Amino acid sequence: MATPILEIKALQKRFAGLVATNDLSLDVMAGETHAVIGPNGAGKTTLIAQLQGELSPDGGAIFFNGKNITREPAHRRAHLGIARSFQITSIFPQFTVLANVALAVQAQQGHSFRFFGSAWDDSELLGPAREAMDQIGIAHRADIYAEDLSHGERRQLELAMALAMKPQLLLLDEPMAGMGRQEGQRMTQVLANLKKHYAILLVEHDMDAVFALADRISVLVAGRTIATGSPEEIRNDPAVKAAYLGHGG
Amino acid sequence: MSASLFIEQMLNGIQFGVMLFLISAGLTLVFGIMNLINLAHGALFMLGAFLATAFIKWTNNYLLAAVLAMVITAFVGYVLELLVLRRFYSRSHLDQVLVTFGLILVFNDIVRLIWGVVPVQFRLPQAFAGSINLFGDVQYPTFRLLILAVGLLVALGLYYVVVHTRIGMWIRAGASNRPMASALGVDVGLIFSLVFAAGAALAGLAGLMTGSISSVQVGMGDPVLILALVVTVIGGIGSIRGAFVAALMIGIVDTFGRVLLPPALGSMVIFMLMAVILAWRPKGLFPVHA
Amino acid sequence: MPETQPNAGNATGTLLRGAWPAIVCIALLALVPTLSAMFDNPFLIRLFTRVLIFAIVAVALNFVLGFGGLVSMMHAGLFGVGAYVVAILAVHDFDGAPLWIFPGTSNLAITIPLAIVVTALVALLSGAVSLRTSGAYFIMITLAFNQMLYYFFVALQKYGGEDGQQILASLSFAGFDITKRVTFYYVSLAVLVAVMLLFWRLVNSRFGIILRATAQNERRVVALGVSPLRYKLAAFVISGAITGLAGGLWAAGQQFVSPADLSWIRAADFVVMAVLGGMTRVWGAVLGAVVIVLLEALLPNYTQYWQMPFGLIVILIVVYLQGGLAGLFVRDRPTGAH
Amino acid sequence: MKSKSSAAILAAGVAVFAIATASAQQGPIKIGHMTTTSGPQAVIGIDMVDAFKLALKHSGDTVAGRKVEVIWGDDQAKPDVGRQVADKMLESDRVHMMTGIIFSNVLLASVKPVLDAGAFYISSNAGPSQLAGRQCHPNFFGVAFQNDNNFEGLGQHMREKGFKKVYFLAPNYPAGKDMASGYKRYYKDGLAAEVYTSFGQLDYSAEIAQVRAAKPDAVVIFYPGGMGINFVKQYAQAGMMSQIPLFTGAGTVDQTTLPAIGDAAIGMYTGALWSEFLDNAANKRFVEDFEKEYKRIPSGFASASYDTARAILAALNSIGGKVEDKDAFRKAMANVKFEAVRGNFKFNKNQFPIQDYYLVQIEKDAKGRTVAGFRGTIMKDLADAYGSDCKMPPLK
Repeated sequence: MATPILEIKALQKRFAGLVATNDLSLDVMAGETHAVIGPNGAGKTTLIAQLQGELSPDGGAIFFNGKNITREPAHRRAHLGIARSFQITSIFPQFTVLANVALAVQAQQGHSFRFFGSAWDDSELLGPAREAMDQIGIAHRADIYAEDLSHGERRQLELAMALAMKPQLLLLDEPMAGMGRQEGQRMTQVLANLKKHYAILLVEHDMDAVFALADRISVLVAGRTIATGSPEEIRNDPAVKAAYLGHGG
Repeated sequence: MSASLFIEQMLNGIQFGVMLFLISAGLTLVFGIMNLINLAHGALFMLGAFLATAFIKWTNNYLLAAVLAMVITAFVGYVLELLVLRRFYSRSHLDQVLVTFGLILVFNDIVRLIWGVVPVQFRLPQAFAGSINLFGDVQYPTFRLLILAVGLLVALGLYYVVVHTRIGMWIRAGASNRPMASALGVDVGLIFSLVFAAGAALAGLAGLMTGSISSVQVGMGDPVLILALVVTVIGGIGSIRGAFVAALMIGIVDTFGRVLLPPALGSMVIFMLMAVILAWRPKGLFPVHA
Repeated sequence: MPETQPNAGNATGTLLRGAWPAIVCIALLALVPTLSAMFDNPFLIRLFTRVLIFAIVAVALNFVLGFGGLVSMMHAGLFGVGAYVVAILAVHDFDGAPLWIFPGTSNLAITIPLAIVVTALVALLSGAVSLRTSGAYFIMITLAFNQMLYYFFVALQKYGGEDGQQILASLSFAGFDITKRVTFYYVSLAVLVAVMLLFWRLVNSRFGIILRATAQNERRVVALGVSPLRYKLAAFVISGAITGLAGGLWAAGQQFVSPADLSWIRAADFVVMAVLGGMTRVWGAVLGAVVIVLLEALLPNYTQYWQMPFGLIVILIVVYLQGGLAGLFVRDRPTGAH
Repeated sequence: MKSKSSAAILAAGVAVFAIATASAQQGPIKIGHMTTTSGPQAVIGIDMVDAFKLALKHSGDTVAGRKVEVIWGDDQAKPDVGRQVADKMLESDRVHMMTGIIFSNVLLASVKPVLDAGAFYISSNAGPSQLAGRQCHPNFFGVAFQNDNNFEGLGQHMREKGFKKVYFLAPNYPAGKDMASGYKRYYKDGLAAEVYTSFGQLDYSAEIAQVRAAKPDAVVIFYPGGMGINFVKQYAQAGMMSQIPLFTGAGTVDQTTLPAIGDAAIGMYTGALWSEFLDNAANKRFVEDFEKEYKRIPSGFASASYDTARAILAALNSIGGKVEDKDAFRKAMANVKFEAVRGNFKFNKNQFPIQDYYLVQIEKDAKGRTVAGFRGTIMKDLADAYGSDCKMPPLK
């Protein structure tokens, strides 16, 4: 746990005068699950988007495994080992579940300029895809079209796709959003499993899940961290209580 | 090119640009607010011109005929929205293009059934039929000055309504978040119908203004449609301000392109301008944030 | 031809499963010369030759349109480029005057591949610019390129300008005369079948998967670590090259080319064919081409006002038949941007 | 069941053609009339169709006791559609001859299969120079004109009237250049300016401003259809009519466009190959009956279409309706005698007309309609300039 896999230094992002990320610094250690919490509009999704590369920051720097990736395009970061699951489910609705995951495997392998040969009976793709689906527990839905999945299953599919990319760091943007109690508990189970194998930056509103999973927690308010520490420390931090937990989060 | 000729050509370019703005205002309004590509805009343009000629013959009063033509074109647009286009707001742009392409064909044949294939005459009131002396020996057609004035008024009017009035606020609310606007008690369906009717009325107005200086015949809306699409896209889809700037730009570039360049290049210059601008700014000059 | 997806019990998509409408369609098209002889109506072959060549374009267009989500309005322009390559070289062969330093030729074995290459280059250049945009902007910028190509050929007074260019040289394919009506029909049919197979393979290849995924959710494709631009451009070039091939065939079949072949109405016709046929199947576009060409040929025989029923048919199909004509035959899922 | 419906689509197409084929034995004389009857140029095509029908009606739809059947087609002003309709008429309807095409580009695309099939093409409008010259063909007859003719008489007239500085405008397409070369051939001195604008242009204010600045003696335009309406209206609105006189050759400002231009065109001089006021019996009957039948004044396009039908009928009559004897029909056409509504008419060696050229001026008639008032004959026996390039095989 000594070396940080992800280091964020003094990150800045503005939208037309509105400060979304304000001098934000944060790190994720190898093997660590670092949760980021904060009220709506605190800039959590903006942060994830900058880490993944969809948005580019106005200032500051991002290091991944010691390498400055601040100006790397999104697809290159994915190849370095950063995988993102989206807050609003983002899948390929007209592909089956298996196809969705196989696509992620293919993207990770990087041999997509193959014009002939059916991708659908390519064991190089389907093997790892099935593995990822097993890990998340969605293998039994392999042949269902993604648009026919329930909400919870779609979130699971998202995760399976993220895993299929063989990432070193998972950026999870509210994986429990919109889930029922039972589904949420199942998802917490899945994440507890993943936690053993991956470094995770977790953005989540469900405090039970956060406190159950996180090794460390950072609290984000108005684009900056107001506190970072173990779940215990955060629970007892008066500033956090005032700014965030106090509002009944 | 002498200075007075240059000024006259500049005026021609601006006037042509304002005419293009009139033609594209309704298109970009509907496109921007309802996210609907309405190729039948050219058909409504044609309808406005034909109705105006018919009403001029009937009432012998240009202003009255123009108002009647706009009202009826608006009504046709309203019915069209209610019967067909309403269900296409949520469909892909491709479906919208196809269905409104079908509408063009239907409209062309309906107009042809009613008015025949012979181009019809557009009689201008005496006061606007001639030209006036602007400066030096430059005679400028009076009616073109009227087009200039009407175009500028429409631009200002649209700007005022959309940005500064309650209706404009509802329209913008409905466009950006339909469920939210409904929850606030805005009848979004009605607002959209009215906006579409207003777009149709603008098409009709453009048709009757253009028809007075050009030929009023079946299919007159088709070439005009391409110009309107070019203006809309260069300006940034949905941006009234963008349409205005783009229309002026195209009017001036086209006018000087025709005079200064060889003819083959002259007819390409608008499209080259568009390709260059979109390559430089893929969402047009004034992108509208969705 | 089905666009398969991995599937439990049957991971291997078989060639024939779900492809029967395509096979029936090809079989019926293969019967046309026989029917034509039976009814003593040679015009039937000509009409269906037109169907075949337009079908090739529609299938090629649908590769970027139905599977890539790119509504190109410049395929008439690309079609025309292919046609003019064959025509211009044939004219130089007939006149005996070299084109710059190259001698003209009427050998289709040379000119058709050349048509493919030149069209691919045009598609590469215009695609590289157009693909910077997306959605409605892409439709419009490709339309602009179509108009530029159109006016370019109008300006080519040397090759007839607006009047177009008659091919007076007798064309051959490496010595074989393939321009005889029935021979040419079967050649066109063979090309169509080959093109359908090509696109069916492409659509199910790794390359095709990325393309289809990009059409559904480009943002996610980027997040998966793929930069979609190169794939879209490659698809656009392949589609353009095949369209150039069809254009070359068109010139050989008609022995006449003109800027009207590049008109934007024609470009819209191609889009209509692809969409009405059903965009989610490679063979859907063939149905679209059959129906549109037949309607355009038959309706004017009944009324001067034939555009109205034609327009109404288009409207009804778009409103009620979202899977296109292919949707009549196989249960299908709608495609389109989400 | 679904394969049946796909088969049905094809079968329906097949069946329609099967029916259309019918038998082609000693039945009626079949004429394929293909012109533009949809789109913006339909106004011309419909005038031609109506005139053709009128001529047939005048002969009772029969010639020498044999029925005449016309198969009507629409080329949509597109060369490839024209080619397809021509193929259909030849191979499916088995027509003996074709006529009706307006545009040179459609004609050039469509005429090859007609001539290759051994059928005749009798042109009632388009007359491209290729077919009058090097590519002339024994089965091709141009009854209307060779394209250049439309402006040749005007060129001579304006030279005689002493116009020194002439400004010429036309759309940028081959017919536009044909008209310019026709004009220059007889005007002889060069033009002060020759401006080509894009086809189908809407706004001419820039061109009109250039004209005003150039201060020419006269302006000559060739703008057929809607372009003519646009230009003439805008020219008048700019107050130019009274400053610089506007001229045009045949086929620009006539009854297909005058109703739309209205008073703006009054006073304009126009070259013409025909006028509704030409004083001959055939013309009087044509104009009267056309107005009675269709409630409008015929155009020059209609007159040429009427003459074409009458020439065909006269030639057929002289050989007893035996259209199958191609040599006889060709000979009969080449020497055809009929009373043309345009006055003097005979075929040159290249089978294009030798005819007179007139001057007309736009004015109001007693009923308040804008018409082309007859002002006199400018040229007698005008023949085209390409005949010498034509190596026409002799008549058999």
